[in-house]
Amino acid sequence: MQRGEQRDEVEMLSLMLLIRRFEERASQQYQAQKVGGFCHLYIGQEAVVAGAVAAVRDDDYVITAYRDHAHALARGTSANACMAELFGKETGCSRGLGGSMHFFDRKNHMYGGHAIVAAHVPLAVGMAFAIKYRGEDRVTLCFFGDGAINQGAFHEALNLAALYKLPIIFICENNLFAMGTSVKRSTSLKQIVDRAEGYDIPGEVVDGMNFREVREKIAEVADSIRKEPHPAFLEARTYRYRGHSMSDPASYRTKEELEKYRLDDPITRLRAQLTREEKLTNEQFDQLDKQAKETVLAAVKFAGESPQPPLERLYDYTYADGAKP
Amino acid sequence: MQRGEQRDEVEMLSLMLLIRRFEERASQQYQAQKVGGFCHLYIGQEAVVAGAVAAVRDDDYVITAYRDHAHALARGTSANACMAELFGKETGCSRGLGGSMHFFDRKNHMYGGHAIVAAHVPLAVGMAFAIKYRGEDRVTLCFFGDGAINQGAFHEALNLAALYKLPIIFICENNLFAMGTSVKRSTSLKQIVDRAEGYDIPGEVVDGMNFREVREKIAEVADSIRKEPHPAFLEARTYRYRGHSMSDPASYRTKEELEKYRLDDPITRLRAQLTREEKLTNEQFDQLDKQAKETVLAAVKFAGESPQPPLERLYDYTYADGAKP
Amino acid sequence: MREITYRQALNEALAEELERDPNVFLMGEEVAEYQGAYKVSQGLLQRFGPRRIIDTPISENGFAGLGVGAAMVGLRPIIEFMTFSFSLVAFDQVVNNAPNMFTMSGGQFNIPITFRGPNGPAHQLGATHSHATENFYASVPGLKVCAPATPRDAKGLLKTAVRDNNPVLVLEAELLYSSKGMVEPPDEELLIPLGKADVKREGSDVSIICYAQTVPLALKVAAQLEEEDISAEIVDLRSIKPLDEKAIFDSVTKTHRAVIVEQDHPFCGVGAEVCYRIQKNIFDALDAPIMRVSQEDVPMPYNERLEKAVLPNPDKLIAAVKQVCYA
Amino acid sequence: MREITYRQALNEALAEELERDPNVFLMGEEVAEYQGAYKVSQGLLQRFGPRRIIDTPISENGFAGLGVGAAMVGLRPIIEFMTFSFSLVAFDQVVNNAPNMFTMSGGQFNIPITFRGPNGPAHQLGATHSHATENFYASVPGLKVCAPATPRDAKGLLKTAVRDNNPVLVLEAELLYSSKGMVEPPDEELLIPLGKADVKREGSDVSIICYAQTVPLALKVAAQLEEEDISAEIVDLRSIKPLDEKAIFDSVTKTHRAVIVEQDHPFCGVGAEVCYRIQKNIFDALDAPIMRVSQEDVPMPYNERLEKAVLPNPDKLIAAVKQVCYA
Ligand SMILES: Cc1ncc(C[n+]2csc(CCOP(=O)(O)OP(=O)(O)O)c2C)c(N)n1
Ligand SMILES: Cc1ncc(C[n+]2csc(CCOP(=O)(O)OP(=O)(O)O)c2C)c(N)n1
Ligand SMILES: [Mg+2]
Ligand SMILES: [Mg+2]
Repeated sequence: MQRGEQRDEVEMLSLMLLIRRFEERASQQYQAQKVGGFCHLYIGQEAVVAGAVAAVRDDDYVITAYRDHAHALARGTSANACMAELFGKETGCSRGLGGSMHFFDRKNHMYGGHAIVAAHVPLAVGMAFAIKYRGEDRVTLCFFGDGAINQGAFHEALNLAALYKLPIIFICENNLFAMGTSVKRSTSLKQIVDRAEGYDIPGEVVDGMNFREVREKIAEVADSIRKEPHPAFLEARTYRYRGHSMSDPASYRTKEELEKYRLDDPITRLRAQLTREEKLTNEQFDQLDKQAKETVLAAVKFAGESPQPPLERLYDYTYADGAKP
Repeated sequence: MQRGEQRDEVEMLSLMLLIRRFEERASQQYQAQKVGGFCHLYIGQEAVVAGAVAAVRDDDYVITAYRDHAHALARGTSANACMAELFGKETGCSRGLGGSMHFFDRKNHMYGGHAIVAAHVPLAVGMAFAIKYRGEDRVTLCFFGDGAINQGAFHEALNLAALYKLPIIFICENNLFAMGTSVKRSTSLKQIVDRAEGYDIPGEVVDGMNFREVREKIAEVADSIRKEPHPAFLEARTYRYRGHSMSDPASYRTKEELEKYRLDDPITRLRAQLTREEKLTNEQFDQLDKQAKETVLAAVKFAGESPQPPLERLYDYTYADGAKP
Repeated sequence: MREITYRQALNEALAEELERDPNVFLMGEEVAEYQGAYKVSQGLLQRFGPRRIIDTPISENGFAGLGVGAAMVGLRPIIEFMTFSFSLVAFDQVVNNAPNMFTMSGGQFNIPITFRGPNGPAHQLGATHSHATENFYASVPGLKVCAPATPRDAKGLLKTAVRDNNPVLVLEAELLYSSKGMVEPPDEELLIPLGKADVKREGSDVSIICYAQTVPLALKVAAQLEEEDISAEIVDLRSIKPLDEKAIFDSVTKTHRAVIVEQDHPFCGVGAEVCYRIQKNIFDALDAPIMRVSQEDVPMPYNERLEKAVLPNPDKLIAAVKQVCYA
Repeated sequence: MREITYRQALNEALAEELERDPNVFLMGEEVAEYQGAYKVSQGLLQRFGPRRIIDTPISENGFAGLGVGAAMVGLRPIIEFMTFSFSLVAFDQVVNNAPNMFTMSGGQFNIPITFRGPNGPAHQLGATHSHATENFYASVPGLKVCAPATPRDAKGLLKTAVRDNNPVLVLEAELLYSSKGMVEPPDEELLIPLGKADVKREGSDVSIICYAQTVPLALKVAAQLEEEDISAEIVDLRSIKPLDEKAIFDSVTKTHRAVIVEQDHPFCGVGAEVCYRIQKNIFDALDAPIMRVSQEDVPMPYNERLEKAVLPNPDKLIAAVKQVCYA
């Protein structure tokens, strides 16, 4: 993939399609009990991560919470490695040891996949610290949910980032719910972005259903950060179409609310923009979608056929030096 | 003591004198090794706690951090019980089991004395929760330092208080330093009170060297809270004349800075106000001071002569039901 | 007696204690409107209202501390951790404020709080979500810790915990929520004392000491061992702290052999403490070294086969039993 | 060799590792401008500058996590907890992120981080400030834990910890900061491997197993016992995890008797684990039950006399030794 803002929008549309189709298959494979543990789908939120990675360099740092399949795919982790991870296979992006909530891909600068709410936010600040320590011009993108902003770890991390002026963009994917808790019931703030004021961090709201808006905003902020390191906060307003995890029927919200957001679908929207601008025909779109579906189907096959991590290596991933406890 | 705003200012001046003289003696007794552990003096900050308790009822809840001698004295814990606690004696306000950092006095609604920075802030919110749960019109006063605002516990507690609309006043005693760390080096906020915005909690700054200003502001806020429960945040700007604890030479600040604040001394200031208004003569003041000194000297004697907590009771304070581990 | 699930038993315990004492309230993530992440609090919001069944933001340290503060002024909070893996972000409140307050205040403030929620590895949740926290918490002076294995024990211990005047942790067995067992009818008060183990099966050749998720495992193994003429006595600790030394010593004095099977990590695990106490107090009764079966000492892998290899299982337990029986 | 203090030894270790590797940095509360709350980092800010010696706000969970994140991208952080009592607010980062990352990422991200600071009861600091955290942390898979007792061990272990590619906790003995001991000259590289115990005194009648603050105590007691014709061997664990089983077994196989004296809480303490391993592996070598001397199982009182009663002391240790020696 190309770098920065030049990234081809059609390419990014296919990424969003890949994410969507991947998630649909993941859901199906979960139901078929090929996938274990918890599994959180990103469907509906694709424009956030696609817009963000489209705006930054491949060597910038990306880290997120447990709703992480999309972030790995967006960074370039193959659908094969992602699906194999869900299947717990040795060929998975975390060798089958991490599972859905713990996708890692060092090569592609994807730093996880973290399942304790907000516990990765300090890690992100540490990565940004390292950037500044080394005098690099990278940026750290730290994604988290609306539920994460009430954790102590979030707070301490934001204060540290502001104090040390670290190159990091905090991206709150506000999908209105933390499990069954509407954001209105988790904080009395009128908008999440206002919390950034309490740290003297500049904050903005973006429409998380709009790929272009996300990309432009992140590009602008990243640019400013590269010139002079500082933290920034973005509240991306978005929506998840599915339940919190596979076991959640999402009965805490109305069908109407869901339908309202579906009408604003990020894929449909980018597609319409590109079609309007004559950069994409219907046939081309169908072709992209077909490709995405095929890639994902192939991934399911790959995952199914891949070997399990060997039992003999059970003790090999506890200490980096192979020390035995 | 009387209630609320009617509290006699001369009486409050003697309280401030008592605190000052108590701390001076505590320091001396610490040097004489009658007092063990850590010992944090409040000298310079007297107007904050005096102003606060003068503005509220005796049955309101008070809780603070480890710099807590003054808060106990202000609530009505006797100098005897306070000094005996420092001496680790059975007659101490925590039976000699708590020490300087853990003064408790249930009868006088003093809920500690807590030594893990900010860990008492959630407790305070729980006390405020109980007030609302029972439909009472009490208020919780939660004191903490400028260093506490960067802890996760502080953050979670403030968000909960705002969300549940609890009757609590968060009083940040901003004495400019957390140990050797100037507040400028612990947060990039221009003023601490701005942090309250991130929770949608109304915040104000008061001159913590001015008894009357503190009292008026707290009275006003407490009044509003009693009518309709809600949290409020006050940043009281103050200064500690001594080092962080007995072992700190405080070489991180200049003599000039200290002298500047000494000129603004809260006791001198209230005395001057009262003298100007002809409510206090020099003789009366000297008499009050003499009384304070005598009270404290008597407390030293009392503490010295008091018995130690009995060895046989070592296991009696682990479980309330006397269960043995 | 009637058959109900472990989940239902906990639900009844909560409802009964909420009914009995207006100072009792339940607070935690998704306990109210969502009816509990694991549905343990199903129906309680409807019955007791939002004043007493309270949803929280994701702020474990904050609301654990809120509970301790509320307890200082006389309420009796029940704090649910969605799982005890998430209690680790609230560790300071649970280990510093709750159990130390009574001592530090010279006996003025006892903390009648119950912390509860699922504990121990469930199924393929990975390293951060599979914590068995019992040895952490049991190590802390001033806390009481129980870990029921059956619906009856779950109900009786939870009710006792709520009435206890100290901080008590009720570590529920996530994998047993849907398991069934016989429990007294709802109109019969069921209280099971803390600190009392329960011999779930009598035997004469070896004592298998277990709790929570390892109890069904031990019972299953005992049946298998029976076929090989090894008679295993199953001692369910139920309470980790206080520990029922007498029940343990009685059993081991009879069988002369002990295996501890536990769901936590091996290093400084509950079994280590049990072993220390046995050998210290009834050394001469032992005919063989005490063995433990616990987790392997590695972070929990997601892969199902590896996860199984990390956890205690029948084969490991049988091997340990045979080793102590020199069979 | 020259005589320096434990504090100075740690200071040298830090300076040498900062000098050696530009990826090493030191972060914590008051480590820079204040020169360390306990002066362990004295002079380092002046020598290495504010880029590498970094003061933090009071945000243990935040900066512990910052360290883990920095380690993910190749730095080698040394994180100072002002005391390990304050690490409890950072518990989640230390037990979930640092040790699980290597497993969860399928071996992609090891975390070369050192957490260090004073640990264990000091003097009259009360219940919240007197934590001995070694059993908590040693229980967690993926962490390494050491607890040096002498200046030489402190220097050598801390340097090794910084070079280790895993998260290592160096639990310093607060009460020993000013104690002195012989250490190699600064131009001689001193590395002491993790996982190796050290026999601090040879003996034949009983093995006293100890670490950190209990080592001087044990040595003192050994001298006293000598007068009563009991020859005690003093095994200083130095590392809690990995545990040097061989050194322990060798000693106990020789003496046939063991007492563990530890500074932590008794329930699931380090001594429980050591005891389990001994009786499991060399049961027949034991002529008496293993005894432990640890803290009493109560929150630490402030009062000096009561505090002394809670802590291990010579009388308790002598009594335990005599009991295992049937003397
Ligand atoms: C500390 C902690 N508490 C609770 C949980 C359980 N939990 C997992 S996800 C979640 C909701 C998070 O919501 P949000 O941050 O909005 O992210 P989203 O799921 O919407 O992407 C909760 C409560 C957890 N993983 N960690
Ligand atoms: C969690 C935690 N970290 C560190 C400490 C050590 N410590 C005690 S007081 C203090 C400074 C607190 O400063 P501030 O909040 O401004 O209160 P002040 O001492 O000025 O009254 C520190 C770092 C502690 N007690 N708890
Ligand atoms: Mg959300
Ligand atoms: Mg301060």
